[in-house]
Amino acid sequence: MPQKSYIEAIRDGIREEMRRDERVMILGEDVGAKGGVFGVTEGLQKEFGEWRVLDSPLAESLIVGVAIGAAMNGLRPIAEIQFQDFIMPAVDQIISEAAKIRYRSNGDWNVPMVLRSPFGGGVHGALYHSQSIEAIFAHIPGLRVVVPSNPYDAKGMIVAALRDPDPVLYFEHKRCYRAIKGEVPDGEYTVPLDRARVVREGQDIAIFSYGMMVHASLEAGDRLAADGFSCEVVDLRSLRPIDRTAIVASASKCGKVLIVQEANLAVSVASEVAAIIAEDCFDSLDAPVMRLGGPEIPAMPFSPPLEQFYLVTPDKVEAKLRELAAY
Amino acid sequence: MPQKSYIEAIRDGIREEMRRDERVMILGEDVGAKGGVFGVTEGLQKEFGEWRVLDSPLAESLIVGVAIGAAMNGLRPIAEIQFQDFIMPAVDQIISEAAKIRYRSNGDWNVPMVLRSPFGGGVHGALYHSQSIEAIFAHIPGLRVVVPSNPYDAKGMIVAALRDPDPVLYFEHKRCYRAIKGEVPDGEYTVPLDRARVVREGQDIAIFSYGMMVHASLEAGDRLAADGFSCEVVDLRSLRPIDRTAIVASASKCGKVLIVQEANLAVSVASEVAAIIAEDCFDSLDAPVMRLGGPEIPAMPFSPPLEQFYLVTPDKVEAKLRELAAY
Amino acid sequence: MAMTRTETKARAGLDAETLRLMYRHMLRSRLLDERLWVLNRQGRAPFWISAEGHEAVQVAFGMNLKPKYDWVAPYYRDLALTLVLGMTPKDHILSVLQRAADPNSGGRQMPAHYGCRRLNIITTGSPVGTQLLHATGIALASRMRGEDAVTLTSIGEGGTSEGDFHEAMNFAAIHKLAVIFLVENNGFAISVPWQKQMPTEDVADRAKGYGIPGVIVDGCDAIACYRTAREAVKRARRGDGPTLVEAKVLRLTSHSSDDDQRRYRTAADLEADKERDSLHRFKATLEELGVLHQGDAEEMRSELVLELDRATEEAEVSPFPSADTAMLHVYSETGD
Amino acid sequence: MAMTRTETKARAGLDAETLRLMYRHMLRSRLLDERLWVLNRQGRAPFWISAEGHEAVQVAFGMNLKPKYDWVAPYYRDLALTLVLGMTPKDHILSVLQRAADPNSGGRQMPAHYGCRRLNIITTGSPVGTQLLHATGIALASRMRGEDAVTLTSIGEGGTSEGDFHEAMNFAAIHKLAVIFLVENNGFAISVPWQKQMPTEDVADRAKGYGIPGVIVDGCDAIACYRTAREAVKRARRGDGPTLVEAKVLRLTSHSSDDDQRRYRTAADLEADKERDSLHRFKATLEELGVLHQGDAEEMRSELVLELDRATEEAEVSPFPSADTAMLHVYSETGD
Ligand SMILES: Cc1ncc(C[n+]2csc(CCOP(=O)(O)OP(=O)(O)O)c2C)c(N)n1
Ligand SMILES: Cc1ncc(C[n+]2csc(CCOP(=O)(O)OP(=O)(O)O)c2C)c(N)n1
Ligand SMILES: [Mg+2]
Ligand SMILES: [Mg+2]
Repeated sequence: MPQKSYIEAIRDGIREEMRRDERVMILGEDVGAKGGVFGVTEGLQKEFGEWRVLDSPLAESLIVGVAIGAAMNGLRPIAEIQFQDFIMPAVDQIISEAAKIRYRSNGDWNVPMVLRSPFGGGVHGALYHSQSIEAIFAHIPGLRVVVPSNPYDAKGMIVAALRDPDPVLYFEHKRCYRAIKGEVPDGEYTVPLDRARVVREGQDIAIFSYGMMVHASLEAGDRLAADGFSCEVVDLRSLRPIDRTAIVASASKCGKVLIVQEANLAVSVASEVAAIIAEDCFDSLDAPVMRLGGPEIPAMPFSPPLEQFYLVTPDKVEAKLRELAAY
Repeated sequence: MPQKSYIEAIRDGIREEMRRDERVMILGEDVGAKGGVFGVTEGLQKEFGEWRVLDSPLAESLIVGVAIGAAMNGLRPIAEIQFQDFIMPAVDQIISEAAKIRYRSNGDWNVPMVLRSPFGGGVHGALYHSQSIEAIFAHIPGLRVVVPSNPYDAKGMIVAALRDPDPVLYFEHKRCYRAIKGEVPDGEYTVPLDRARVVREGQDIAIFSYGMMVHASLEAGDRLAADGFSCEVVDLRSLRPIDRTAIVASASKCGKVLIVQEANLAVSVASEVAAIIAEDCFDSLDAPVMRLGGPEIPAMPFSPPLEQFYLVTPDKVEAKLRELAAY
Repeated sequence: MAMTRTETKARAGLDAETLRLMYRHMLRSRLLDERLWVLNRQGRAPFWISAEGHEAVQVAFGMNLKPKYDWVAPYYRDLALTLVLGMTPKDHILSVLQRAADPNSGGRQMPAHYGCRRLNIITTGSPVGTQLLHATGIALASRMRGEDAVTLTSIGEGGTSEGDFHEAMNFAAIHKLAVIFLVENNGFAISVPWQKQMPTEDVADRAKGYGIPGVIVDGCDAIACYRTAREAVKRARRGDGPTLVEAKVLRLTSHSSDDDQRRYRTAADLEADKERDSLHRFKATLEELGVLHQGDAEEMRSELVLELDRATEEAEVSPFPSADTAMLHVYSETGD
Repeated sequence: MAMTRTETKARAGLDAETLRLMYRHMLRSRLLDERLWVLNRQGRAPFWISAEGHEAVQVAFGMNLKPKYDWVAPYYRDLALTLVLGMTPKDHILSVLQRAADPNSGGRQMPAHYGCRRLNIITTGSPVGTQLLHATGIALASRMRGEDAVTLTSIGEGGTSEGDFHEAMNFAAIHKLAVIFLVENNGFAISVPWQKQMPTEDVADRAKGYGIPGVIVDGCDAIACYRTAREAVKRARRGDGPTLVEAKVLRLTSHSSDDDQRRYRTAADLEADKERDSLHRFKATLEELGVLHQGDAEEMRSELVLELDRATEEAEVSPFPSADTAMLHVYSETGD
């Protein structure tokens, strides 16, 4: 099977689906000639033309609002938000509109729209090009929120998202784009939008994470393996709906739990995972649930010492794992 | 001490602070001649004039963005958002700007702004006049998020909020406005913006809640008291920063925990409270943590059977308490 | 019978049938509206928000669209518009009575949150302004498929203060999309008068900034409304792009059943509005033109009241949604 | 020395000192800008986003404001503006080198995210457009205190597509606030040309919709910029309300150090822009007018380069922020 990078896998998925389904189109800032600021849509305007790969004005509420309308009138739009940090002006359209249209119309209307956006830090992006703001959407019924961690899932999930009849927020960790490579089948396949995946099986500690943090968790887990501790690494993949069954299964099996994310912790996805475990794994826990995430500061700073302070690294994961192992 | 309703207490706090401090002004839809759709600002325009109680155009980003600017230039604005449901167009100004201005300027600038907004359901407000959307702000470092549950706190916290040098989101449960009365001292006092309060002491089950749900919890607790179970009722009051010490103290003391809120549960304040307990109370828990909240549907429907289905009532709290008691 | 010059001018090339129908639509909406207020005052409907005073321009647009082919993204005052497009009084009575059979939302939303897929009326929520972008997206989709469908979207003048207004106008104009932005300017956003909402008297002034026509029409003049609607729809249909239409209308009632406009408007002002009511003026004009004869209007009225009585009766025995449906339609139940 | 008519016209009543200062400000910004690009290419500065081609209008406004009294809500291209107001080359070198002493943000934000409380330059983040509302709020506060301070805010033409643009213009115009909206129109939002951003060529067209003046100025004509700035500031100061000023400027560099504009612009287009560069044109004009003499410009340049060398050296030995400061300034550390 061909080796592909994460970014190529996303692009392949989009391109193939655009060839198969002419209702699929892309609307966003700089998605055309420039191919997006990261290059995800590179070459697509050339192949599909200016309408199907449409450069929008600099207006995020527009991008999402127009995509919602287009979706209600038969298209399958991809709304690209250049950075997750800039999703904020579109929050009304996402939360008040996209998430509620099926429900409020009693099933009469629906919004088959995909919103793609890169998130995460560690790229000298500073306060407004490094954020991980998925929690606020993971709270909202009516949305699907997914984060692939590897090229296989990236392609399978973008295709699944484009075929899903409801709004899907598809978040890409920007450090994965070129750093993460893996096998990606040619041609059509989908990956479910509501299921976590056990990336590595283990017995002693269950690690729950998503996006780039899956790789930090794997690396830290490897280091503990050398000392005889086996970590089960679970890639949540879907943050809404979250795969409760998978969480409970791995947590119960291991008895010790670490949840790892790059976002700050308060009222976050990690909070929800911890809460699920507190509710459902009372009898099987051998240690307190632990969470590791970004610090409670407004966003990731620019200067290297400060950025490094923020980042959740394999070292930090390892330290937490050792704390848990010793409990 | 005079008995006041929750809504009078808020108005009193604002009025007194406006008399003491001429930097305080109000900007929002219908806050002037109409006195707001619930009447919170009734009479204030008459007393303080059209500039200090300023009817804004129908534009929430404007209300908050202008308040931010005014706050940076020496005013102490209250930005009123008519319903919490309509805060969404202002989310960029709140999360990207207000929350980050002190941090991003390395302490050079700050935003002493108060954002007031009513939330919650049970008033036939349907999908867009019943929401409880506080979780998305409770996630954001740099914001303070508070919810008073009674007239005493309502007045003390609005005054404290107006004197705080950072942005405070002050959310009012609209069912409290006229239903909840209590003693309110005349004159000046403040209530801290970062401390929970034990409303009723108990031994067996700790109930954590806020806003109108404090009253549902008290009522349900009373019913259990008749059967010899004593519930400790903790009013969180501040959702960000959250009072971790108070949460751990009551949870550890009781060993059984119920968290009650009106918002849906996934990735919410209840998740965070459960996570804190899962982290810090491992050795003292006698039962799984339980959460009770709104169902995972996009918002509260209109028709009475559906609205009733959504609402978190004393009966539902009682049922959960009995489950916990029996554990 | 040969028409005089005034008659011709007043009719503006509209035949008697069209004029009569227009009046009937306006009357039907008004009577339904009044009925819904009665249900509200009787305590059977917790909420109503009225179209009284807005009917003429809504009917004008409704009559110039092709229902089911063209698209509509309305706002909560568009009762008359939805009726012209094919919704029924019963539909809306079901809605105010919060019944499961309410086609707008199955009793989930407040009344006047219109939506009907069968008629290409998209579902509307409460947040003001978002529909303008939906309409623009709908028009984009039509354009990409090469269809000549027209999309009409409406909003109050208050709603034009929202950022989405600007973003939608801008995008629709850039791509010359077949969308009509209808601003129903009644001078108030709840209690806030237009002077505190906008710096100029006319929303239509903003059209210049987008290089599109901005047309002002007297919303109390039914015939002028019809002409304006016809022209805007034609323009959109032939691919010449958007029009911003501003209709100066009256809000004859309080903002909603939760409001009391006597708190912020003078009695004289309210009285003056009643005088200008388009329904009465239009009736007078049609009688003058000989389009309505002695007794015609009264006959229409009894017929429409009958329809309303029947609709009310039927709606009242229609069941409430059952609680166990509350969890439905969060996501697709079938996967597609 | 008596001036000819052309000279008088060209100078527009500006004395030689003002003109020389204007040129010096422009040159200083340009030289700093070039230095920052060098630091970027040397790998010592991870990011730079340039003001090259935008200087004239920024300098013009900067010179017409009262620093520390008037207020400025800038955007990321406003390097020249911040220098005129009193920030220094060293301030910005500290910023691109991410040092603790960076007065904009202590190394927390990307470079070109300006802010300086001492100078009434408010802190700016990355989200495009939000600053227009902050400026409006600042002007509201000045107005409520009865001060005649002027607030200047700026944005690219791309940013005018955001809803906040409309909301700010509307509110400022309703209340005749002393705010100037400066649009630096360089024809591109990163790679998106103006034709895909707006339906008319001029952002200034939108002023009509708010009943305020919309002034277009050639951003390559320094003297015209000065005149325009002077007029807009006067108007604001005397309480006549906002002005929308659109300066047609050039983006002489790629959008930022992360971009390569050759991917979406032709070589001929880039070449033509270089020809129009205001810095060279202005120098020629001033020499023609006898304001700059043989060798003046070169002398200025060496002096400014010296300043830059010294600033760079000093900045380079300035420490990085230490990790333990990362948790500071989330909330007030002192409670007030
Ligand atoms: C985003 C948003 N903000 C506030 C409201 C509350 N609200 C409902 S209608 C209304 C006034 C609307 O006035 P206008 O647009 O002029 O329409 P009209 O009711 O006069 O027809 C307001 C403030 C809302 N529904 N949505
Ligand atoms: C809300 C938001 N969306 C997107 C971006 C990414 N972005 C930064 S600058 C820019 C283009 C701005 O173009 P323009 O306003 O014309 O200013 P110019 O850079 O040309 O001076 C974009 C899309 C952003 N910073 N903020
Ligand atoms: Mg109105
Ligand atoms: Mg530009």
